[in-house]
Amino acid sequence: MSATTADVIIIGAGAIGSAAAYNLTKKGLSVIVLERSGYIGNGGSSRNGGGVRQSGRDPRELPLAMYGVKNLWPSLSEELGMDVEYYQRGNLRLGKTEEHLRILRGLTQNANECGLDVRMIDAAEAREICPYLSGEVIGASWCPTDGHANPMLVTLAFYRAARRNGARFITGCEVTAIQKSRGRARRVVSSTGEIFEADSVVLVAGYDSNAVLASLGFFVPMSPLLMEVLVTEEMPPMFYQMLGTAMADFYGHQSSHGSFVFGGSSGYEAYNRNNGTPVSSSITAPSMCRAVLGYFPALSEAKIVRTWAGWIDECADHVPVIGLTDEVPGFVFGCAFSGHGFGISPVAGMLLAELAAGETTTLDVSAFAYDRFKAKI
Amino acid sequence: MKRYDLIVVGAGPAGLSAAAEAAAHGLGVAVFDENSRPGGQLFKQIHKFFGSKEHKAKIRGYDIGAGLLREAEGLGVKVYLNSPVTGMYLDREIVAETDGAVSHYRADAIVVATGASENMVAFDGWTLPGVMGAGAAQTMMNINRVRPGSRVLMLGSGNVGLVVGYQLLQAGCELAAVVDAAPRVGGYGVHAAKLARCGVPFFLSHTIVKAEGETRVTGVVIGRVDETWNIVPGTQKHFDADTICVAAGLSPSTRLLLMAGCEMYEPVPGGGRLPVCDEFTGKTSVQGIYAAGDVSGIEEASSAMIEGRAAGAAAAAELGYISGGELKARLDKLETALASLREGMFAPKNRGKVFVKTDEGYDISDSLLRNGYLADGEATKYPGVKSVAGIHPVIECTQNIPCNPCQDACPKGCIKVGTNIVSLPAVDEKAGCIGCGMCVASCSGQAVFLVNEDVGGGFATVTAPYEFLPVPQKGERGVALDRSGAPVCEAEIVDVRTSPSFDRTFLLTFRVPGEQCSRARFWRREVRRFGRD
Amino acid sequence: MRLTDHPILGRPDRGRVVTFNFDGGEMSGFEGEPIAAALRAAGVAVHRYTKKHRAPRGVFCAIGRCTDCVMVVDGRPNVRTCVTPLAEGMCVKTQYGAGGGELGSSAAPEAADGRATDEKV
Amino acid sequence: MVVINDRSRDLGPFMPADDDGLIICRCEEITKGEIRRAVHDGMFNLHEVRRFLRCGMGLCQGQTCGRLVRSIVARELGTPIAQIDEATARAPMRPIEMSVFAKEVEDV
Repeated sequence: MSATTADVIIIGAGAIGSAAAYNLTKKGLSVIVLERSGYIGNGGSSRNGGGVRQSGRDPRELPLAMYGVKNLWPSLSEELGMDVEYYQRGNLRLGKTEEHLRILRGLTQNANECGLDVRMIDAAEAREICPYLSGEVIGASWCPTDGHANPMLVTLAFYRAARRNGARFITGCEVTAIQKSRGRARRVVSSTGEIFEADSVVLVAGYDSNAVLASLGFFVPMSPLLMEVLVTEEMPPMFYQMLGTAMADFYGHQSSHGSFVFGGSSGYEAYNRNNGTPVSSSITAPSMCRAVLGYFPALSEAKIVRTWAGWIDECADHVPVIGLTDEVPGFVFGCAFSGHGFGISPVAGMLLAELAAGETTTLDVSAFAYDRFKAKI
Repeated sequence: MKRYDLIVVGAGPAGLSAAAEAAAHGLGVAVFDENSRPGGQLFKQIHKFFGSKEHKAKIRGYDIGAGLLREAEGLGVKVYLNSPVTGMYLDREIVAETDGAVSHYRADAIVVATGASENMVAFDGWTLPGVMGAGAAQTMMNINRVRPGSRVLMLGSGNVGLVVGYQLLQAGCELAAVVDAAPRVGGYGVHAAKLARCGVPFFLSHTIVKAEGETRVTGVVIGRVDETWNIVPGTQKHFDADTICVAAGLSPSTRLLLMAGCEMYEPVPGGGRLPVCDEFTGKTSVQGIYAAGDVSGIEEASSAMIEGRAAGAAAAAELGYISGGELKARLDKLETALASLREGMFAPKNRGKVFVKTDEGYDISDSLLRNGYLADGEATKYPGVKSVAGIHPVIECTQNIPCNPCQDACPKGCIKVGTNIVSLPAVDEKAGCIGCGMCVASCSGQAVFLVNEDVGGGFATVTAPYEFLPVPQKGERGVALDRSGAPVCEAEIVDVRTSPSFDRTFLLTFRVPGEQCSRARFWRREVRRFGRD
Repeated sequence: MRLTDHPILGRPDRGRVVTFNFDGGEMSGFEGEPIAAALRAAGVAVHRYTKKHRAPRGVFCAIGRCTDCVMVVDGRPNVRTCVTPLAEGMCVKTQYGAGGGELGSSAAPEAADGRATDEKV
Repeated sequence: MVVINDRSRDLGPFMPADDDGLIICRCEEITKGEIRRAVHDGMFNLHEVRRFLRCGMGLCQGQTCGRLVRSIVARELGTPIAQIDEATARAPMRPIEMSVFAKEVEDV
């Protein structure tokens, strides 16, 4: 591999880009990863709640999530040589009203139809699983095989392992265009005019993918949603389930370190303004605190030490775009993960690597094809 | 949402000045501070300020703070105490925590005056209880009124280290040493001299090797550093101490400015980011947001107060409360005052430069920079030190620092600084000194003495400023100490003066043998080697 | 360690004397002064022991920034004692690790199932 | 400042040093040696070192150690310190209880 040529170029060094790089290096392929920001995992990869969930997924996405939980997550720390703080302690999705339970039953039924073990439990059983629930909780859905991991460590672990295997990561390198050469996507041009060349190009750049896609004449219908996360001080070990609610007003977990990580919203995420960096809104963290304390009053004295915001690449139909296209051979889509990319990042990395390597994919990705977006009538 | 014309974050010298200035122009102003009392660092600063009259020179920090607070509150400024600002959001919105709840506020302009925080140096044992910031020690003794320890070693010879070191002595602590890895004293020589003549040793080109102790500091080992900052083998020295203070400089507390999206830059690599802003009004790259005081660059509180005024005036103009012409007139006046503080060898623009001569061409004392005191015989090189008959001031002020109260204090015109306040004071031996002592009490650096070289019987008298307890009594016998704190002779107190205009500085006059009058600069009660046989 | 007089600041103007509990023993201090000041006056230097190295820590910045002086106050861990005013009857405890407090000492099933000890790192 | 940073460039072997055991992040008890090793492991800036080791992610949020960590990272990389970005500033400026943050009141 010379300085600017490789078998595969990956644009975007988030969790999925780094996972793809790792998988490609394991296949013996040379990889260059180009990242616009100065940091590995600068986007949603280090700004999410860490859920490794199957429950609550779109049926199209569920096979990916289930494959990952069954085959990849349990051994990920060992595979990558560092602890990524994966906990398979189940997912509690909580309800306080009959209306909530109705929603939970619907989600449970969908999951069951796809073969996932999710069941409705009553308040007593929920409290047995997690004794800190408020008295207002009247029931929950329970998926025992769900869990969570530390997204920052997962991203850095894939990066570290890929780098050790020889993948060349370049940060601070903004890609402005992908160009075809001899009928394939081969050339990647940076803002400083540098040209990188490969046999395949994988684009995993979150919402910003559209700016690069334009150079190939592509557009993915997605919009940036600002989502926020808050982190508490280190708390004594309390519970390690992944948590959510029927109303999706917050989600989160307690980390290895002891801090709680909660994501959530104020309801105005689609309308937040952008001052160039994702800035947290003044009303979201208080809203999340009220939501969390409604379910976990024991956390009322937990001190928040940090909040952060990140953009979600929310797809028009809420599932990602993964795959090849006949229009431009050699080009691989990997974007619009819609805020649930982290839990499937090891799988997505595996699939993108298979696509880039010209292999048959382990799982069917046809549901995520780029050309699925059609006018409604 | 509650809305103010101007919100000021931080009730220190810059913040209160900005608030008072803006309120005087008619703005509705609120100030938020996380502390239970306003004033920022001013209430910890018990020394007299430098500068000139317009900078409130020779007034102690806490009195300046009290005055600013009265002024601001008199103008209707709302001061929110115990109210940390938790964040600054788009369009000049802040969220503040008060009484167990948060509230949202918006302002048409915001002055961020969040000050600075102490830098830390890591060394073996630096996490032990007893190692603390110099500012922490200052807070404990001057605000909480508790001694931080009994025997303290100070790391850092900048003004913070020197001033806090002196305050530790005033609080009754022992100061084991002042240690600095730099080869020269970083702060004002006059501050160093105050410590040295009390017997505090200076170890320049030294740093802490380790703090000793199991559950708290019991001792310190220091060692000399070479040019590459490594410890030279065999140079280690041990001190008994229960406290180590670290005065390693300050970093601007810029987090709110960062959160607001203000453009930043880093003038000194590794020194920390500063907001890109007008160096006078503090106007940042974000519309309506100003930075004033240390958060826009570390300077003295005197400068911070002027920057605060300028920011307050600029906000008033931005919001239409004063015209452009009025703003210009106001700023011109403030700018002149600020410019005079930003002159001299300690000016922000001269940071890191090594001066070997004063503006006037006098050599800077090497001994002062390495040991903290002028060597014997050196003082007479300077224009403030003259040998004349009768009582006269001796001004051991040998660096260009912005300060002139001595000139204003003398009713007889014996002392000339001139219009440039960083000039060295010169004594006019022809003007008739009456020995009133106003110059001695007015000198914020305690560098002025009254000397009468011949009071008869082969004796001389030296009058020195004294700010310790207990105050000696007339007739008490003790020893005179030289500039290094070494005893030079027996000395009897012949006069102790105090006056409201001296502002808690006592003037001790002690009698020494005539030949010692150029060396004796301090008095100590204990009679040791010079006890009567 | 208390300053009873000072050449510049004079005699301190203190609040009323209150009693509080420190690690099971009774102590007194002045109402409204930082908890850390009352402890310092009583000669207490160690506020907590850290989680990893069990190393002692005390007051470091004294302005609420560094969080080294945190203790368990009235059952709440991680209270910054340098900026928290002392009140009558407060219960102040040396903090060990993250403080545990009431939460950690209760028989939480997750804590009991070995989670606390199967930390990988 | 975003600079082009090739993460595969050779930093040379990790050289153990006498002061590797020195605590740098007081809150999370992270040592100088851990930080230096993290750099050799590819963590080329403050953000990644923080995420990798948790240094600067404790109760004080790196307000005490940030400057120290930055200089260690720069030295280990042999990079001018100006090229090592400081940490991002995030709310809240001081730790705040969830119950307090949850309670929004209108000041009148």
